[in-house]
Amino acid sequence: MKRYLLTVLLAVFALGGIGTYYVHGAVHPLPAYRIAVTEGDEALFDRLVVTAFQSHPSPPRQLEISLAGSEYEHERSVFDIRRSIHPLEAELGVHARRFLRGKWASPVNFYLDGQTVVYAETQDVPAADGRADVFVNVEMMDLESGKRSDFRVLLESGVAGLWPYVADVQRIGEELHLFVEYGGEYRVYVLAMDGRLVRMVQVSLPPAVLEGERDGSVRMSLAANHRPQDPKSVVGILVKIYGTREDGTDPADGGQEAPAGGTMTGESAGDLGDPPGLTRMDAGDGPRLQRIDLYVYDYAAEDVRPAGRYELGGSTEQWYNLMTGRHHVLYRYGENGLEMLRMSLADGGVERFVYTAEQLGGHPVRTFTREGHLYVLTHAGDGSLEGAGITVLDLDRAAVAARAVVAPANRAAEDPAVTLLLEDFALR
Amino acid sequence: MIEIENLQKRYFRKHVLRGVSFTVEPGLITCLAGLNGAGKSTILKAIMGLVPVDGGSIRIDGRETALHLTGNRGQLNRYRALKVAFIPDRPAMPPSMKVGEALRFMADFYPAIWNEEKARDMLAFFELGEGERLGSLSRGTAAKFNLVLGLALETPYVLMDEPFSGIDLFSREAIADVFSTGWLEGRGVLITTHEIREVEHLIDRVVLLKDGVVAKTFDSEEMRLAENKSIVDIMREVYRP
Amino acid sequence: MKALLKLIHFEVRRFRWFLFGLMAMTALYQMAVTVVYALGERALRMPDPGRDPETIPGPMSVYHLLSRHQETYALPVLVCVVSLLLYAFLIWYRDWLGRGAFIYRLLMLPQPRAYLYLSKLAAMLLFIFSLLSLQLALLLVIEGIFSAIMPAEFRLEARFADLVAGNELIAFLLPVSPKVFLQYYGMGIVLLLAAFTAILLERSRRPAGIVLALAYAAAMLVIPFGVILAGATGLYESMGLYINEIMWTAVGVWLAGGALAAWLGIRVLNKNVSV
Amino acid sequence: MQPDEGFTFEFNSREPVYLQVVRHFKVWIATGRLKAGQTIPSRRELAVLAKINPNTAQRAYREMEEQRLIVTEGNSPSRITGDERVLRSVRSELLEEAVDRFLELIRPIDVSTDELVALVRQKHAARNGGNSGHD
Repeated sequence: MKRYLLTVLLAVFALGGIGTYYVHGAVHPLPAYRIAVTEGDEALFDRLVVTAFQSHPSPPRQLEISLAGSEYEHERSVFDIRRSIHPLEAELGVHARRFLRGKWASPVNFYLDGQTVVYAETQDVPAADGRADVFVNVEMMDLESGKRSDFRVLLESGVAGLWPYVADVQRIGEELHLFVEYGGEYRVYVLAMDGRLVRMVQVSLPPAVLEGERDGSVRMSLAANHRPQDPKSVVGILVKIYGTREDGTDPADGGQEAPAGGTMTGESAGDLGDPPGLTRMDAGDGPRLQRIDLYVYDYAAEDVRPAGRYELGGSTEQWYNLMTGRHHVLYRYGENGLEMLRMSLADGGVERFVYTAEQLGGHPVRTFTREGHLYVLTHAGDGSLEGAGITVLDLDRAAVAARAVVAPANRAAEDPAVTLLLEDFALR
Repeated sequence: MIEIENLQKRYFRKHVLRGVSFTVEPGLITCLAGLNGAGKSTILKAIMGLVPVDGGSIRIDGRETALHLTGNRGQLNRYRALKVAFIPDRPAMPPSMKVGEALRFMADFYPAIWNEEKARDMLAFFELGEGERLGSLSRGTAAKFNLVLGLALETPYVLMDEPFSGIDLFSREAIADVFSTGWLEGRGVLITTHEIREVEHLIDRVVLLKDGVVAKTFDSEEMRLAENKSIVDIMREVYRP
Repeated sequence: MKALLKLIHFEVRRFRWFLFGLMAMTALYQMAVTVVYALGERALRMPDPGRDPETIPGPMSVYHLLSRHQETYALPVLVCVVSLLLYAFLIWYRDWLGRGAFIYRLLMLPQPRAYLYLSKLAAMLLFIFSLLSLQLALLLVIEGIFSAIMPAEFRLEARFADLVAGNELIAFLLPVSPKVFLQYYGMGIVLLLAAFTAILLERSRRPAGIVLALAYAAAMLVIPFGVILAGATGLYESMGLYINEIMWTAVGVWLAGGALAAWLGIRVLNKNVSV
Repeated sequence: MQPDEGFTFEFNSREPVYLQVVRHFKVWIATGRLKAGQTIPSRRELAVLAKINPNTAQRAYREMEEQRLIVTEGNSPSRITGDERVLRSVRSELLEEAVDRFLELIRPIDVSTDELVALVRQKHAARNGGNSGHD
């Protein structure tokens, strides 16, 4: 061995140094955290991941915190490319992988009723003159047997400059109803189960709405759905009205009466003052949102009807919305808390709820909605763990469903000099 | 016995060896002669597995060693190295090494067949010092040292590639003297040279290469006895059109 | 096995002065600049009646010193990295192209030629890891120098992980997570194997071998990195692959690439390489 | 038998080297430089001395043994034979061989035996000076 002293010493030096480094690292870990559920159902946080920055006096390090604990950005595998898993994978059971392979992740293209899953996706086939034929590819599977069938139907031919896409899929009896966004308007294609196009229903909104959309004073969008793949009877259409037209007429009224019960009933869970300074964005310059009319397309009636109206009085804030089943919800949030308007789909009545930062457990930083729940990420604003957590609101009950906090998971995280800034959160 | 059979080698487009066959017998000094570029060195390198050949077979004491006919296994190299010592036309050692270091290298890597005593004898015979760097040796001295590295290995066969080329008269004489010594006795020697006169009294057999094949193989003493011709006479007959 | 150790030792000895040179250069340079910078920072904080106390900077840790002078501290590391990258090629070519034509001797040694391949690989890894180890030791030295120069009242403590994080290049070379370290250097070894194999391919078919070697090298760069990049761009999702499938594909491609490189390299060394 | 004693070998390249070695030995025997019973170098030493390959030295010794010029008993070194008849025949053989070659050379020149003998006597006397006649 003595002859190889140089090599042996070099190897000992190399491995010893690097080994000591990692052993030291294991003995003195970086601060670690976890999500601790303090109230409500832990399952609501199952796939929740909070992104945060931890810093000492020294460099900020990005990390992700979940129920299982925290993982630093720099600990992530080189091969880990972190894409979300398909939201429907769990629901489709044993045949999920085979059926989902190669399909868009968006659940709006799916219909799922416990027996069958249907997937529909438009496909443009360009023709020589720059126009395109629009087909829809439909694939179905029996959840029990895994038996699959598929067909392809020509929806429109010779279409120019449009990108029609499927926004909702329903199966009603022996018919498939495809709600398609078709260049600023909506159409429903009704297909027989054997792949025949039975009929097309034009979703007819008042002409004033369409006109307003053309001149920019009105914007249309589909209401967000908490479970787009579920069977449903209606599709919500939001008509956002910004100011009035030059001739003074209401751009979107279309001569219809305001829906019954369209007045706002205040029911504050807390008081933010009026108007509550919630908005995180700089108010002022953006277009002023006067009101939102909610229309619903009814699959059974194959017709559209107004469902209610939110009066927003020239709001410049960012509003988020969600259909929850019996309700449609509109909400915004800011440093001080969260304001929520809830419309009953039955009668169009609107209730207002306000949650202060105190009630939420901290200042809201981010929100998202999922499955009839509104998730609010809160923090203290000063990098401490005080107030850092997630509050989940049940939108139908308009009540706090669950609450979790970001808690230290090792000694290093309890060091008061360590700060943690919550950045964002999402379900994986 | 080293049996070369139907050896083929192409370099790019040039067909250098077109089916060369001959044998190297134990105890005999065989000289591989040919004009420049006839592929003499290539044959020696091929025997050592230093260049792949395109066809043919190379058997060393019965075992096939041609790279293209043998598997991807490591034992072959050892077998070959213990059977055959190759003395290339330069020492094939880093120039920064000292003579003594190079000897230690050989002793270290060939523990089974390195004859330290022989190496010392040859070093004394050639009057070489251990402290000199290989890079600073003259060509003649380097060639002598090269011989030491190869011949101190107790192998049944020795291959020498142009041991006399480009060196001074006295070094050539000293190297030629090696052929008279016991250092080569009993071993099968294959030597290439284009300075045949240097060794014509020393070699037992001659293999003449021409146009990529063996033009003539003969025993030099038999040839003198039977036809009263010198090696050079035969070479003239073969190579003069 | 003993023969392999001998060969490794031989390769280490051949490079030792250059390695010690790199080590000495890195050590002296980083220590010297630390002295200069630390003295400068101390001077800024010393009470001076002529200066407004408002302008006196607050306390600092050695992390700040390192992160403020990124390029300065990275320079010798970069020199080491580039030297070793070049030597990965030189470790073979010096034997072929050097005056001694040492490759004759190496190929003839009475051992499997695979040992040559492995010894050069092991020697390269020893050089890499000993330089990394030296850098770790130097960070401690730097901290010591800083602590010795900077009075305690101006000094903040720093965790060792932060010292490493202070310089981006050093942080990259010595990732905090051992898992990532293994992945980086695992990939590095695969690339090193690929480089070795490309060199041997070039050496086995002259003059056409260079084309073969370049084609091989290109494939070995494009395919393994392509798998990762394509994963990051979401290409696989449109192909219908799931995340863990993509991950295992990438891991598989890298492992297969490394295995193929080693197998091909040793095979070429055994059967095709030409002096 | 050492090199400084003047035992040098010179070879031409058209005759077998081993036969040339044998001839060298015969000359030294005929001229008395090698005496009956004298030990001669081993094959190895001869190879070094003559700068020939040991195989050739071996062959020369075998040839000399066959011609009974040398004898080897067991492991002891070879020596020049003590057999006077053999030694004498060496001398006459060399002479005859030389004369044969001489005659072969002059055959193209048309010369009578008497003229030849006279010329030989004259040249021989001139070379050997006053010693002629005392042998």
